[in-house]
Amino acid sequence: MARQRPNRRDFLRTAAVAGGVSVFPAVLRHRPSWAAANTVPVGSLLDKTGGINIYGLPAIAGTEYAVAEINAKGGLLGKQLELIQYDTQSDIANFPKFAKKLILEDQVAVIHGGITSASRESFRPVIDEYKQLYFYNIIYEGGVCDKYVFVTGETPSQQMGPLAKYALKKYGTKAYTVAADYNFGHISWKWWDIFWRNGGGLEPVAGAKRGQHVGKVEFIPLDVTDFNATINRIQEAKPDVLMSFLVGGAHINFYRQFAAAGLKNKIPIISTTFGFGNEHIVLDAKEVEGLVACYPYFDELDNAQNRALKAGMKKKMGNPSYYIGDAGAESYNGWHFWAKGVQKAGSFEREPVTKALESGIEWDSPMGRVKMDPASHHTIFTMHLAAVNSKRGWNVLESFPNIPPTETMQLCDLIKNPNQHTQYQPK
Amino acid sequence: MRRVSSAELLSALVLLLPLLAVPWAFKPYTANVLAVYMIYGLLAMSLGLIWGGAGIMSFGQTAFFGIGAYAYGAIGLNLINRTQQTHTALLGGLAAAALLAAIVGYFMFYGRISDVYASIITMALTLVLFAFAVSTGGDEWVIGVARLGGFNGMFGQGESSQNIANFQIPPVTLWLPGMTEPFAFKINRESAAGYYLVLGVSVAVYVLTRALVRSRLGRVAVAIRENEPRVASLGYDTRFYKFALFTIAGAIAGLAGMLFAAWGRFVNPDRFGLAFAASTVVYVQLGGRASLLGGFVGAAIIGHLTSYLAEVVPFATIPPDAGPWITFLMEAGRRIVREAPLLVQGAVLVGVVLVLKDGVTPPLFRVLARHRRWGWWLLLPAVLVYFGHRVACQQADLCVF
Amino acid sequence: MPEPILEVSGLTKQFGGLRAVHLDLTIDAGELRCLIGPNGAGKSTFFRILSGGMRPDAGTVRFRGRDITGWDAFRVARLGMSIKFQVPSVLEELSVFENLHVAAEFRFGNRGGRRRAAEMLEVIGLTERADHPATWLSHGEKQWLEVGMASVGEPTLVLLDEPTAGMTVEEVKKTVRLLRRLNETATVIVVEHDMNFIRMIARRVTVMHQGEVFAEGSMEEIERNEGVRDIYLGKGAHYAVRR
Amino acid sequence: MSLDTAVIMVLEILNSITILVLLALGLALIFGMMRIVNLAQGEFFTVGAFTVLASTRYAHLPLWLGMLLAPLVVAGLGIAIERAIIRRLYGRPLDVMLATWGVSLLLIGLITVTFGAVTQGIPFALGNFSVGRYQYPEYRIVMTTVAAGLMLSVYLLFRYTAFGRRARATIANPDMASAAGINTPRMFMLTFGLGAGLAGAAGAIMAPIVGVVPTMGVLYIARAFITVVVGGPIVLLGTLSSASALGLIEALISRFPLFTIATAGHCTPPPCEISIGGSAFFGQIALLIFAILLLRLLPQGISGFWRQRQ
Repeated sequence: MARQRPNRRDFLRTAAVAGGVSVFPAVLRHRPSWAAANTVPVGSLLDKTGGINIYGLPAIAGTEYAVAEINAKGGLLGKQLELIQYDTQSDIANFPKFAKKLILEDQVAVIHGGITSASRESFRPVIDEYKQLYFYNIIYEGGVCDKYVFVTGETPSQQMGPLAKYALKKYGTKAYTVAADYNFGHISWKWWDIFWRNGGGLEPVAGAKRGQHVGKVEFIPLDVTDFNATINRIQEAKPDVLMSFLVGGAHINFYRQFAAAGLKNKIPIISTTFGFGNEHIVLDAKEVEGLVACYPYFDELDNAQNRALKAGMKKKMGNPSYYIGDAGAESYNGWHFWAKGVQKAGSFEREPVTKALESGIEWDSPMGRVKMDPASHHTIFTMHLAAVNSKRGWNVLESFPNIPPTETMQLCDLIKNPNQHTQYQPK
Repeated sequence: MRRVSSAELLSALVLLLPLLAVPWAFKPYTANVLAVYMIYGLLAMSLGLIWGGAGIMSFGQTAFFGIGAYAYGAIGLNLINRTQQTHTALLGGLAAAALLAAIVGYFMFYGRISDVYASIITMALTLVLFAFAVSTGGDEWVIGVARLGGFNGMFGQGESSQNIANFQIPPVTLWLPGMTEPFAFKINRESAAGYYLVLGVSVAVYVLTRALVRSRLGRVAVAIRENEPRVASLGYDTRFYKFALFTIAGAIAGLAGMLFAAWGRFVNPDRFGLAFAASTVVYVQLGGRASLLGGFVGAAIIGHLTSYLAEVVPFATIPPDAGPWITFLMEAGRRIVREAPLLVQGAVLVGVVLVLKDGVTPPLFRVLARHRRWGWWLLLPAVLVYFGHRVACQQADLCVF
Repeated sequence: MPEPILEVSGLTKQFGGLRAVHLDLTIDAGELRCLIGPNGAGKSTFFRILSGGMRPDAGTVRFRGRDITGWDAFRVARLGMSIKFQVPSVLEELSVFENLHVAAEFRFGNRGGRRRAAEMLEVIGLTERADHPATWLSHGEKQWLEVGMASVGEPTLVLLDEPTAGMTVEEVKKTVRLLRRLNETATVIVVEHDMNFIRMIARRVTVMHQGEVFAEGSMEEIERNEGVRDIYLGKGAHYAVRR
Repeated sequence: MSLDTAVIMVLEILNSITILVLLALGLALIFGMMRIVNLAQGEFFTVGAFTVLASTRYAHLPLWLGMLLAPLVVAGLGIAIERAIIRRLYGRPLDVMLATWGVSLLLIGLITVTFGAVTQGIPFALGNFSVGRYQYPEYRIVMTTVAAGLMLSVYLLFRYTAFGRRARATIANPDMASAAGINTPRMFMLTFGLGAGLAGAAGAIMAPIVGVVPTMGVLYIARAFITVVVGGPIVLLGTLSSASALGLIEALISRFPLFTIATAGHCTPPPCEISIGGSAFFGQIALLIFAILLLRLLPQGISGFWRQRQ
């Protein structure tokens, strides 16, 4: 900011004290390079390498497929998309760095990406500082309420409502919870506490049984691999059902060790995270068969859009048994949501696109009908409850159309109060 | 007192002039990245100081870096809204890092733990801190309004604001008497103040450390590296010298950590992790531990290389009609490039130990010193012309090429 | 009547079942004492205990009237005792001048240390090699540098472990001159095998055998002593002959 | 505490000790005999696990055969690395440390290139048994047995074979040993191979209960080192005693909360307090802190302390 300098002496003192030049002329031009060109740069930040790439690789596949599909159909507003991807290498420090690069150097029209909540929160300030349109396309703990951010992943209430109702009906009222020890696990636990004790809703559900907790919730660091003591504590507590918010490669061992202790048929498991990192493919069917999860997308879903997506992805990956997964499908959906916003707005600029998306865009995706909620910038899904089958896949048990991200919607209204850049947590 | 030689003046000019011009010559991203390289360079220099200086190989220099960053963050978050400055946080971060280094140093050197044992203890230290920091995700881990935040890193809690920026670690904010507005750490389109702060601190710390190495403390430290019993028999309490140098190095690492926290406005447990510890050692090893500049050179080379690899990772897909051998080779090549940062670091560690014991900086400097006439007449003008043109092109659209 | 500067009583060090050192010894201020004895007699172990590099199992060492048993090396050095190790242990990567500077700086500070170091360079005759790394020096030159380092801090007692090992006759003569000069200001204890050298410098000789004081006296007395000849000179005669 | 809880407690402690012994044995051998710190040991462990994975999943060999194969493969790898790199660096302990660290990073990278970064599993068949209210997997008992068996074999190898005698002579005094006609470089090479093989065996045995992933060695390497350093110079005795002490501390602190500290956060459900002890995290922290304190008191490690006392 080239402010008026009070006087020369003052300036010199400031400069001397600050150890350098503290004011810098705003000579650098800021002009989107896509104003005139035939292509539009768009950015994606996903972990192609490192520990998080079990989620990153499917998301990258979904991203590349969606952008190629849009370009094949003639691009957007007559321009081809130029996809710029940086590998964030599962290192959180890379997110703000590459976000700045995408914004300042590449001047992209939109950024998609971020996987862990930690990575998202690390560069959301950059997004806000530069008022950059950003899509977060993955399951998370809910509550992000930010004018510049759109979320196409599911949130706790979308998963936990159906799961809680199912578990209360089928298994019983006593639950034990294990969760990954970072903000996803902690915030998920807070929502789960509310949903479980209310019988499957944010407010007490009329006529439903009320859940209760046995034992103390256990937060497990992401690098723990030996769950012996945890499994013994679960046995001590004797729950009717076990809720798992475990995340990542190391935590996969939990399910195996749980089965090895002979508990698989004694204590059923429900989870909002299982399967998301392809756990059901890594593990043996007999170790986790019957585990119940709830997602908006399973490869097993049968509809025209999904059949087309599956065929196309298998061809692209050169693997006839390629598994798209929730992460892949949500990235795919995220790009299409953005494309629909751009088409409706007739512009790549942030404000018109935001307005268009806030008009309530709705379409038939491979997941089924999805709709962008204008006030919260979150997605309303058809949710599917499914159990792991004996062939390393899922059997869809039940579908629930039009499930809103209630916990975020009740707190966040970006139409009424647009100057919000925060993340709400349960009280 | 030694006079500054012509070769030293030349290298200072060749290094400093471009660095000073960077915010004017490139888009702000370049200044952002260079600032991180300099911050990592400071950290690496602190390792070089005790490793090259006194022969103490500290795997856990990152512990002091992280502690500095966390302490700065915790104090800054608590005080910024009350006092509008971060002076206390800066002092607190420096004190925390120095104190931790002093405790560990006292424990090791007065306990006569040295050589590989010292390396393993410092490694254990940084891993303890990593395990600790990762496990503080719960709501109960809070210092005033600063949540430690576990795996996510530190953030503030409070009801007062709707803006995430107010929950973040504050940038370095200095408000000294006589200033009409505070100095704020920023590197963006409007201001490069943060960049110049990092550059200024790096140069200042480098100069001070260089003086330190040439002082009695530095001379005795080198003597200890060569032959500790001999130095003790000359009447020096070698434990104290190692302790003092270790503490100073810890404080420098803490300073780098604070700058890092202010740069990214966040700090997370990865700063204590083994991978970061490894890269710090790689920086020093590659740059050369005999030279204080080595850490900076190593950090810049590796930083640029990994960044480059992350950017050029071939995201291209293999054509479905390619033959099996082509597919195999392409897939193999793609996977190797994908893992390249790790492979490069590993190769540097093995290669430098086996082949290039002094790292790259001393040979580079020797070449420059030997051919300093060419340097004065060719290198310096070339640098001036290139950066002059960049500045003219960026600032006034006077691009010739 | 000269004061005793070093009093050693009942000093014992065991390695496993082997008793390496077990002795009583008194050195007067201003002496130049030679310590001889066959290999394994415990001379080097004795030096290491004196200079604080090793803790004795029993017994006391009094130096300048203070009990220094079990002190750390640097404290012993500060009280005025310095040592030249058996294996040359100069600071290899440092220059010759820096070696002396580090040794002198402790007593005389930076400036004073520089002056003393320069003077010492003259004394040991290495002025022309001042800027060379110590590792470039010849074996004899390293020995002189070490003697220089041991004496530049103006100690009251200097321990020299085999200062002439590996030297030519000319070099030995120069070393003798060095020692004489050193002895003008400090008490000196020398461990040596070279009998010619000892004859040149010694006034009083102590013979050690199996960790104990076997005999003590002037060089003539020692050479006349039958027992000494049996344990040492007989066996060690080849040293004298070889040189 | 009821009887079944007490039995489970003992089994948990035994399990902690077993894992530490498995991790540390090979490392202790290399450190104890060659005085070098091998930072690639964690990746030897990883390669062992991947050998089992590759042989069962891709070559369709039975699990036990894969587990027998793993130590051999890793021993071969160890010998190759010793010949190519470490041999040139004897007498430079810090450089060995750095070079093996580089080898470690290279191995992680190469394994990832070959197998991908995805966690993979090796299913196994053994069942479990009941202890009162609890069920406990049999495989963990098998692991303890194998760990004991490995220690016993190493003991017998060093006590009663010609190789063992030469190896002990080489540890005691390498110069003397080579003067007596022992080929010391060859002894070092074989020792390194043996230490690597033991790590491979550990990786193979632990593969079924942990996820097999290229970075798995990193999770264990620090604990292995702490165990070795605390154990001190006598390989078997030191490893066993330090694994026992550290495993006991880790298992106990993991299980029992010690005390709580109240803080000012917003917790669900309240009150907001930090519970010290009673989780895996505090178990690991306690292990590390205990190890550091012990090293301050006994710089030579536990077995070094015993040796001095004698």
